[in-house]
Amino acid sequence: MENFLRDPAPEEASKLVLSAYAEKTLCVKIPYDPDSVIFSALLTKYFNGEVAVTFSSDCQLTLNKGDIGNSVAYRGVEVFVGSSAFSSLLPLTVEDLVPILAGIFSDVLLRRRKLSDWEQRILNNAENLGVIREKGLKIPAYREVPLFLSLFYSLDPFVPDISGNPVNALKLVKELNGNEFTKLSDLDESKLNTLLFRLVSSLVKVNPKATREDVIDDRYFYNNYDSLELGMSVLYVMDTQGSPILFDAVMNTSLFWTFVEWLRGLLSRGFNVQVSEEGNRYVVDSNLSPILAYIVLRQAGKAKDRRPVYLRRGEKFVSSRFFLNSPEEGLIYDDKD
Amino acid sequence: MENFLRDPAPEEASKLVLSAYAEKTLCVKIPYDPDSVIFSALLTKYFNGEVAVTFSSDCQLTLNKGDIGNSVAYRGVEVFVGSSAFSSLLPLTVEDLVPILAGIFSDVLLRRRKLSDWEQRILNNAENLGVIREKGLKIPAYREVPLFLSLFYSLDPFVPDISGNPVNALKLVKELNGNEFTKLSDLDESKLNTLLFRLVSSLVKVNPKATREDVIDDRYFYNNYDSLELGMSVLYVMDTQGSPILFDAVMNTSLFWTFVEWLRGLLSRGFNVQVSEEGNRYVVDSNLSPILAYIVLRQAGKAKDRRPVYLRRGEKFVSSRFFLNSPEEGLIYDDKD
Amino acid sequence: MLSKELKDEKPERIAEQQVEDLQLIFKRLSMKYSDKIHDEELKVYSELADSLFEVRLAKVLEGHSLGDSFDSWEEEILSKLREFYVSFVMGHYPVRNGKVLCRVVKELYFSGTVLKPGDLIFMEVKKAVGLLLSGVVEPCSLFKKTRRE
Amino acid sequence: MLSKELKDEKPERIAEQQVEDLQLIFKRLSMKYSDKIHDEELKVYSELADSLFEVRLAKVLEGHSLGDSFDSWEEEILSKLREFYVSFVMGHYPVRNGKVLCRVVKELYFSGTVLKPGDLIFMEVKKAVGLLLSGVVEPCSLFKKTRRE
Amino acid sequence: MFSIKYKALRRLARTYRRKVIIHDELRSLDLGLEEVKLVKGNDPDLPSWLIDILEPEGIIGATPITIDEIARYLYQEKQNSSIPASLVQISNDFYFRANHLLRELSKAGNNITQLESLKKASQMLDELKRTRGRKIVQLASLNVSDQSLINKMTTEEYLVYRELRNIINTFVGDISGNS
Amino acid sequence: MFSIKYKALRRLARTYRRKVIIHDELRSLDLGLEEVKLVKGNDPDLPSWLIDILEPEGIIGATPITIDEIARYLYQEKQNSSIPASLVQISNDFYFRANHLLRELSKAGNNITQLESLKKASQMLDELKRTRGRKIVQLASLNVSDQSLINKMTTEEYLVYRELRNIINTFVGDISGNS
Repeated sequence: MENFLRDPAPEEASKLVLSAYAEKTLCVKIPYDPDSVIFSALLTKYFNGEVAVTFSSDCQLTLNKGDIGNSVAYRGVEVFVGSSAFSSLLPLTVEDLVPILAGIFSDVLLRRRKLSDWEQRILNNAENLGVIREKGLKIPAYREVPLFLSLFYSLDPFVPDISGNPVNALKLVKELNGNEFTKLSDLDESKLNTLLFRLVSSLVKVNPKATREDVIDDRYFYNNYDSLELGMSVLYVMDTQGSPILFDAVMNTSLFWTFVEWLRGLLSRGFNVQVSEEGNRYVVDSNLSPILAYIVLRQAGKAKDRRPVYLRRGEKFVSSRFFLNSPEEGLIYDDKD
Repeated sequence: MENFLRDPAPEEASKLVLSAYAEKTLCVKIPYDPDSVIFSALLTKYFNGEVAVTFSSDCQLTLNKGDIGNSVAYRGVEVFVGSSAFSSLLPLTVEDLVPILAGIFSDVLLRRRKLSDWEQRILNNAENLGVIREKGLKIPAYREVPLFLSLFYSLDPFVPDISGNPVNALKLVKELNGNEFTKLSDLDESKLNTLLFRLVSSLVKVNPKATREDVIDDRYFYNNYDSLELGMSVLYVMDTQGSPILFDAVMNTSLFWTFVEWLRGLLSRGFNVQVSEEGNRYVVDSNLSPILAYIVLRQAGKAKDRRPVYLRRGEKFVSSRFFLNSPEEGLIYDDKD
Repeated sequence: MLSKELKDEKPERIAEQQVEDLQLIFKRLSMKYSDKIHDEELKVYSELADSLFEVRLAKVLEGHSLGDSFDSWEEEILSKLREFYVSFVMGHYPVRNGKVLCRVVKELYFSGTVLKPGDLIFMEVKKAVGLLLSGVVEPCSLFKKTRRE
Repeated sequence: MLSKELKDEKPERIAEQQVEDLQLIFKRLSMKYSDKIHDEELKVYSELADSLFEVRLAKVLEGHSLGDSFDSWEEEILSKLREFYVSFVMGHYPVRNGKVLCRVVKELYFSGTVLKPGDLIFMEVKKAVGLLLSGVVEPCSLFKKTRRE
Repeated sequence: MFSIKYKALRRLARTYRRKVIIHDELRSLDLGLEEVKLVKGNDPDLPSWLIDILEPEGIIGATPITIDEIARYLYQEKQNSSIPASLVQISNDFYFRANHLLRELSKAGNNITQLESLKKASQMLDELKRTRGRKIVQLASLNVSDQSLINKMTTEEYLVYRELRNIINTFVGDISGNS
Repeated sequence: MFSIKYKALRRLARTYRRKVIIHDELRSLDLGLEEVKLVKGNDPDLPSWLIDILEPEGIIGATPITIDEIARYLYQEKQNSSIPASLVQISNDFYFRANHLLRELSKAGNNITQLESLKKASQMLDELKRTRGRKIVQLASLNVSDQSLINKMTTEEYLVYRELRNIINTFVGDISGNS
């Protein structure tokens, strides 16, 4: 199978994937990330026979994620899909909308990328199913929770002194004449501009190139879900609990809401992220999970290589399968320490 | 692994095999014949862990039987053993004497060969364990059963008109002034010579080169067992019942006597062997088993290639795993007919 | 569910959907709460599930059928176990020291190799039973075919 | 043997050797004879073996131990079945339509590939139970670790 | 099989519902299978296991059985102790609640009066069970299957009755079976 | 559990041994577990299943139970039908042999006399079982464990007795158990 640079053909890839339904049993080789797990769980959900998901062995159906983009290979035919998440290749239905959003947006966050043209198209279709799109602030769940909580919960962008710090977040809202209950939609044009200015000036401290573009984007909502928060929550859950629970959520989609609640539960206790040491790994002082810490590091231009991210837990160090080649899932303690 | 023509080194092979006992689990690849099955069952009998016996997949320990001789390969080291049966490579004890004799003599019969030097040495040692050697007629169990039955039961040499025909066999004994109860040992020198002459003249009908050498040989006995009859019986049993029962007999050696009884049960009903047709297979009209028919064919210089031997059973044709590459064991009916 | 189960000598039919609904309820509780009351609730229902297992398995052992209930696989497992046990005691299998000779029925990974149908494997009874139940091997029966030609 | 088994509420200890001796006797009879009397004898003892299975399994189900008897593997099988059943009903596993998600524990051949530990496989409950009993896979438990950091 | 069923029944008893009085105004509880609202004045049926948690915390008050109640039933039952059909109707969770009473009394520690009460209650309960047990054995042995009598049994007693009948009928009915 | 054990017991009964008379001089039989020599005059104990095969062929003669024997036991048992301790000793394979008699009688076809006998024997056996059954229920319910009484029971009856006691004791003894 060659792997030349060429035009992405997600539509063709989508058809290729669907042709795998003709198999009696199916084996899928995937990289270890939420998008790929959600893809294979969706495939499994509607497949009659047994399905194996492997992270190492060669298989009939193979998903690749590489530096030049992603590809799908099935029985000798390989199709390049560009940067599009694998979850976006599967049929969009009301039943599977939440998992597909979770797959796409977790990948967007994890790879620090824009939506691909194909994904834009899929999301346009999703609007017919009830998805709401609006230009908005890149802070989580602002339609649902008070502004100070959205700011407090924000990991991407990670706003120094405000993310993870409820006191400072509330202070900022009060400076805009708001209070604990003020929602983003309560701000008028000028206050919104002030807020934007404050956020960008904070971001510049860690990333000198930060602009308004880093805090404003097309934002997608569906029922209670904010796609940004949804993507973040599946990154967190897979990082700490492993892939089976994500697999199960695809089967019973109401579980995704639990994931969002878990993430809020974690974030609401406040958090910090400090890189304290580097070597053959990144060691971070943080009460987040390894992937969430990684996402914050990446914003500061760090952790661009594939050195594993470890969190310091008292005397010990902990990472997860995304960074390590291990059959274990969830948080993995480094026994060597 | 090279496979040059070289001197057999059975002693070295024996050591190589014993070194496999250090493994935690063992996989042995063998050809499908009684000697190899007995070898692997003996290995299993004293091995602590699990043992797999495969007829097709590559393994730690591999037994090869080829035109130039046999070899044993273990973890990249291959040792040539010449024509010696694999069973002769394992430690000789009273407990395992019968299976080892069965392994050696079934192979001698199946390959139509002489005992190798190594096997001769093993059998010399066996005399210390109670094995009796004597120059004698190559007819089965003559120390135990009346002469006419031995003649009647004889498959190698297959004596036309006498093998399988109790009336003619008894007639021959009566010509020597014997009766139903006369044993070979009751014959005096001159009668023995007459008998030899009669047998050789019969043999010449199918094999013009037949001599006294074809009816006289070193003969080995142990308790009730005649090694010739023992070898024939395991060929018959594996041919019709498959390898597991042979495997079990190695674990509980008293079962070998049952095999001898089964063979006698078969032969005592009289038998015939007539090649009626050839093509991409040998078709034989016989009430024996495919391997027993094959042994008779080989004496007439037929079936030298590896075309399968089929027996005609009414409208159908039956062969066995020795001739066919099939996962089934025991008699295998040809479905195409 | 268990209450109905106790009233009758025969097992009730419990549909798959019924159990999947319950599973989802318990799953949600386990994920959402972690307090004294919910821990106790889950313990009470775990014990009921345990008794449901005992009562229904006992009924199967007594010869009743579970029909098309969610746990009907127990019936097949039990009947395979029974057949194995009887054949084992009656000497139908090649055995020695707690190990039994099995024939490979479906490809099986073993010690670096993939064994093929028709290959043999000599292993612990316990493991053999597991692979027998999953349809990967079957014990070699000595008396399947007519014994003598 | 069965007669002793019936006299006591607890299972008797039946040594491996005792059973291997019996196996050899029955094996010899089965191979040697094929007549009305021996067929009947083997049938009578097969039925006794069947009852031995039932009585002992029922005792295990009631919580008794088989100690180091030849069939002590039944105990482990039953306790694994029980654990699976309870966890299954309580929603601890990812399930759908009678299939359950399992984690590969030992290399497993699947559809042309050898799966490695840590891989996942979604399969029929019945087959999963067999592979679970043989130690090749285990169902993915959703609640093994502390639920929240 | 009996021991398995009996254990199951005892476990099942923890889900039996009883009326309680709400002392403390509390929240509503999401039990998954149902939503329980604990509001003063609105005295709900709660499952026993929940009562066992909430009662010691003073949140609710259960209505336990009293020693007098046991004494009354024992007296009624004893009046015709040799007539099986005289079985007195008792509530289905009677034994469960009686055991609860015994547990409460046994928590008293060294309080002499309470220890006396415990001893007395325990003896009466034991005798009540034996008396009813004998009647049930008689009913089973005479193969009586009068529905009105069966309705007077608790679930535990009905299980005992059914198992006994089962055994006796298997034994006697064997006559026509194939040996 | 009872039904499983009872089935086991009935199967086990086929290995019970009885004395027989050899009619026909025969060979010796290799049964694996033993070697049986069938020689005239030497009347051996044989397992029941073997008797069932050899008897119809006229090779041996078994000593079946007679109707009179059943009648005698029934009479003895009835004399004190309401006193549990009056249980009469019967041989361990009594029911097994009695069933054998019934089977023999039922083979008779349309012979009126034999049909009469069958009916009579069947009724008597039924009543004997019921009478003994009632006594055994009483013994179990009174928790009697007198060894001399137990010795008077057949294996089947002892199993019934043990299971009944078990159930009753589980029910009554529950008083001290945890709910």
